[in-house]
Amino acid sequence: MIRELEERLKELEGKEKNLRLLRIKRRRIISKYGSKLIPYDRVQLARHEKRPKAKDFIENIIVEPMFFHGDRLFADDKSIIGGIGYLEDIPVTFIGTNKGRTLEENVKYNFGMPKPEGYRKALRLMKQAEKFNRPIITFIDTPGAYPGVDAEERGQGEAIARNILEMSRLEVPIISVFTGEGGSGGALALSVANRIIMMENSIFSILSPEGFATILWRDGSRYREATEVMKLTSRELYDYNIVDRVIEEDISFSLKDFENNFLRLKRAIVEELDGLMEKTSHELVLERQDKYRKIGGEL
Amino acid sequence: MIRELEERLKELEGKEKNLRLLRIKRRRIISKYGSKLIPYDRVQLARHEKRPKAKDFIENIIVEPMFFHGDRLFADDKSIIGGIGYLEDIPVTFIGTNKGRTLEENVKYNFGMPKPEGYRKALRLMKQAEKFNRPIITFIDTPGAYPGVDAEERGQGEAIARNILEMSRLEVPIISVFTGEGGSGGALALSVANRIIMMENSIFSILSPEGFATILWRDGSRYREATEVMKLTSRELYDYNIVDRVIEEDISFSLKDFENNFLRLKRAIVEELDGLMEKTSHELVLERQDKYRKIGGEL
Amino acid sequence: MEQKAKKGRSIISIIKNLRRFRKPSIRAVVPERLFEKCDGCGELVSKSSVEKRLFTCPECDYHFNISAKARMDMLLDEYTVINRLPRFTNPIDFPGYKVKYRENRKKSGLKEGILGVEGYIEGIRLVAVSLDNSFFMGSMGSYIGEEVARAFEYAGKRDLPILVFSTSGGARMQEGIFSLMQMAKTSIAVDRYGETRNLYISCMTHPTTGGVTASFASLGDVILAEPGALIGFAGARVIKETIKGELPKGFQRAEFLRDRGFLDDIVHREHMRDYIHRLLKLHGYRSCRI
Amino acid sequence: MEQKAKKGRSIISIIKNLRRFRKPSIRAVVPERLFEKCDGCGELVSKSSVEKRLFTCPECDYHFNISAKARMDMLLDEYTVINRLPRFTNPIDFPGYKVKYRENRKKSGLKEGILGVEGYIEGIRLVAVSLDNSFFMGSMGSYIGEEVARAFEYAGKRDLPILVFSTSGGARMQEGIFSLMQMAKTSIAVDRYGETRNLYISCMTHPTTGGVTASFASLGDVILAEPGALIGFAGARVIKETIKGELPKGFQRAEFLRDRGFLDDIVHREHMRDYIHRLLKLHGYRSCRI
Ligand SMILES: [Zn+2]
Ligand SMILES: [Zn+2]
Repeated sequence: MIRELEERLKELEGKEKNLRLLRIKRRRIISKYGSKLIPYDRVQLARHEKRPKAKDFIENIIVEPMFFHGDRLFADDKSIIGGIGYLEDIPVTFIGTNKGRTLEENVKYNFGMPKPEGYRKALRLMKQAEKFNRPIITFIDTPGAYPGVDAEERGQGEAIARNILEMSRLEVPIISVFTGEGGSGGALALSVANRIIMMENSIFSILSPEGFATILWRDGSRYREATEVMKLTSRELYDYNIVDRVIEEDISFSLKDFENNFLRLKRAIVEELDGLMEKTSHELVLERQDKYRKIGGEL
Repeated sequence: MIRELEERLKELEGKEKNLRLLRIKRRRIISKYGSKLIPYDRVQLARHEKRPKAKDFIENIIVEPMFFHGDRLFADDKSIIGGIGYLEDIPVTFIGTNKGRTLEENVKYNFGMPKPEGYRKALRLMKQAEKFNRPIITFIDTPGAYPGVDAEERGQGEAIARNILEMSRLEVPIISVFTGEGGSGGALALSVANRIIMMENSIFSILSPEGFATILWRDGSRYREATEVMKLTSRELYDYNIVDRVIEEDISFSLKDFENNFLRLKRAIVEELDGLMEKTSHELVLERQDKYRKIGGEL
Repeated sequence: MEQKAKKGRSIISIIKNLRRFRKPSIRAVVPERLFEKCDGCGELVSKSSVEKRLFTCPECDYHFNISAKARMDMLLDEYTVINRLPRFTNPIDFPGYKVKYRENRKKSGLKEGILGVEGYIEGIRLVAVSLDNSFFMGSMGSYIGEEVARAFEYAGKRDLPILVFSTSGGARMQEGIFSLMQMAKTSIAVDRYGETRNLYISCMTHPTTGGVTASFASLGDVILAEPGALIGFAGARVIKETIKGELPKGFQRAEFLRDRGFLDDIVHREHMRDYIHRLLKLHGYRSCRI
Repeated sequence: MEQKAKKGRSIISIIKNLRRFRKPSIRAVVPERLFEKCDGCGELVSKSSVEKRLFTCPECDYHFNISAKARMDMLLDEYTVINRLPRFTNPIDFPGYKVKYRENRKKSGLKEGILGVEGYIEGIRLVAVSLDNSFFMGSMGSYIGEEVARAFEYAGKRDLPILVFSTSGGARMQEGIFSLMQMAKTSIAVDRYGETRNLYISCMTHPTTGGVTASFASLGDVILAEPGALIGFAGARVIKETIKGELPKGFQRAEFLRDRGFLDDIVHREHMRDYIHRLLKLHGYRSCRI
């Protein structure tokens, strides 16, 4: 349906030259489609090549970002970007998974799939945030951790586990934003947070729908079916109390049209951060750990 | 002179079949040579292939050693061995640089030259010692850190610097024993300790005499001359207050003949440790850091 | 099934007489035959010799798959189950989960894929946990995550060391995001336990993959593995697809991981008890018996 | 020479008029000629254009070697020297050290290979230190180690950020073990400074090697480098001997180190002041001027 929507919008743009009318008609079409989106459509939106990537989110929300490199151990994993900048006037550490828009970019950024050095780079930046008492904002858009020989060799499992543990005990506020795809332990390793915010059309799941279908039904092509049962949309996860906040989205296929979405997200982050910054470091750790401690504990 | 001494001892062993007499004659020869040793001889003794290696020291001083592997990041560097065991009845963490006796062993252990993963392995074990409040004993016998492409790629400088800093702040007693060669930053990265003990015929220097001669005089063959001016023997370093204790050695060319040396060393470690274990963790860190803070500070 | 002896959900049943258990401890070795083909070397080996060597092959040291209960039986002097009874829950209302769950119970004779106990090794009191891959491949659903976390809390509260044997196919897909979150829950339990400065020994057994590798199993103070165990995060099939090529020899095996720095040691099953015992003593734990 | 203005060893001389200094700031660019051959690209470039670009090549961005004083002059609004006057010591009585030391003083016009100052960047107060490789190749003897440590203590005591530019051939051989121990001394100073939670920015410039790389220079909260700077622990010659082969392209260059995870960023000299300024602000340091 997403492709259909895109085509209808493109068609409209070709026909309607009156800008005001165009805007109105666009909105009408989008709202018609928007009310009918099924999880499969959301997955397509979350992964859409024209959807802003984590770097776009960072540049639209963080003022004067300075990007830092390296894990100080092995490499600078280009699938993880991070550094420091201002959220309004508060210095924060930001971390994002880096997806490209073109194939070339994606090869460079490894399709947003971090290797152990990526998680260790993120952890290094987070530890530094803690030293300087800076809140941490993570922007997540990743199919998951890279499933490759070298990643296994350098301890993908250890790196993810270490990040989860260390993130859980950081004495600064952590807010995680799911901007697109949030897949598997690779997403979790960057999102053990005090607040989890999902963009309406982002997803968060135990595995990619393709992987899920392959494992459960030994048939990756049934991934569309998987999206229906996985409960991977923001609304579903909000209802499960996994996610604290969902940011309503204007459906858009360009950075420009995403402006209102950025604005809403920024407002939400600031609001959440204001609340978190009133807490002591002890409270921040305790609440964060307790939250995860309780998930799925009812018997 | 060391080769001459060795030959005379071998000759004696061939001739003298009376064991008691042999022992007496041996001692006489050794003491004759021992009183005339120049630094160059000590370097030869420190590096002698028949001299017990760090592993021998560990196995003769630590009871029931359990050896652990890996830095949990990249590799298990075989030039570093470490684990836990008892010093008398005190559980301790031990760490040693691993030199081989044969060429084959030396290739396997990289001639006792650690790569970054070796220093990180040592640091991991030391951090764990701190968690469980175990004293740390390091046994050093290394030409230095490995000067290779891969070691540089993985941050030899960072790894050494990190170890120095982290060792300086560990809240448990640290005793370092120089058993053979102690070369350069590679030795320092394992010896930021509360007490430094040197075996009489071990050395500790800014660089190997060969490297020293090459850098200063652009002529590595002048290394014998270098040993005269470098002040690398245990006695000289003791006089400079760099080293806290020198363990008198019976000159020996076999593990068996080293027994008394091990015994003296063990007694010294136990004695030093007894004193250190009465200190608070704060005192341990403060004294350790202060000691290094003061070296070469007089103007 | 271990919970059969229990009177109620929160009552701990002290089991001193191990003969009470009726289920067979070992599944890999079919009990009817005298000889068994070894999966490691392909040789026919006598069942009794395998059993005597704690279910390892006398020819090639292959470590046969064993149940959580067999693990405890061979390792501990005596023990008490501390798990709560599992109750089926379907957190994301996954179609067919209940049926599958029932099938797994029937097939394995287990109520869930984990056994947590309090017990003794040479008189030293400890908490021991083992996953059991005959139930749902040892996949970590909410129950397993919860029981792992509770075991760490149980041990921490009592200042006991904890020993965890993992074997897992990863996350339990049918529990979706709730399964994923068990990685965080269990890792946090490890962190909090760590604050008590007690010893956590993790032992990875064949196979340990996915979310279990990427959480508590990789966070031990000491990390051990059984020889030849497959240990990794991503599955071999996925990796092959990604790199479009063959995997290196020995890839993701215990020996491979040790050389790459992720295991403290590889311990043969026959030496495990002694090894653990030495570790416990070195960490200051003493026998309660006089 | 910076210390000329001082009245006594422990008196800090406030230098507001930079013209007071008579020594030339830049050595790489011979002042007599109008054009200079660039070591980077080999082109003849005009001295004035190089100077305008803070001694970087307009053709290839090669960063010319500059003195510690030139570094401070281009970076800081104004500054005060905080070093003590060096006095020659020969801790291991090394033959010929005094003569060599005198030669180095004469050749470089410097008293030692380090300049430590307190100053301002856009009104933000900070401590800045730079090694100077025209004196004994910037090798770290006891004096340099001591002054580095004191600079960290000075900054820590006053809650000031610290910025250290390193360039060094490594240890000062003539001071033997005492030189080696400066690695520990300076690293410990970084650790103690870190306890005050102030910001340490390390910037590695061409070349930074040996004991300086393996101590304070690698321990910055933020680690920067100038483009093309050679940074490493072991010397290229030693490595070539060890591996008995050629070194990979770009080996031990700043860009190489960044890709391997050891640098936060590579910053062009022309952007350095702005970059540092932004870093300082982001770490909560404010201008003292209103
Ligand atoms: Zn077999
Ligand atoms: Zn040029």
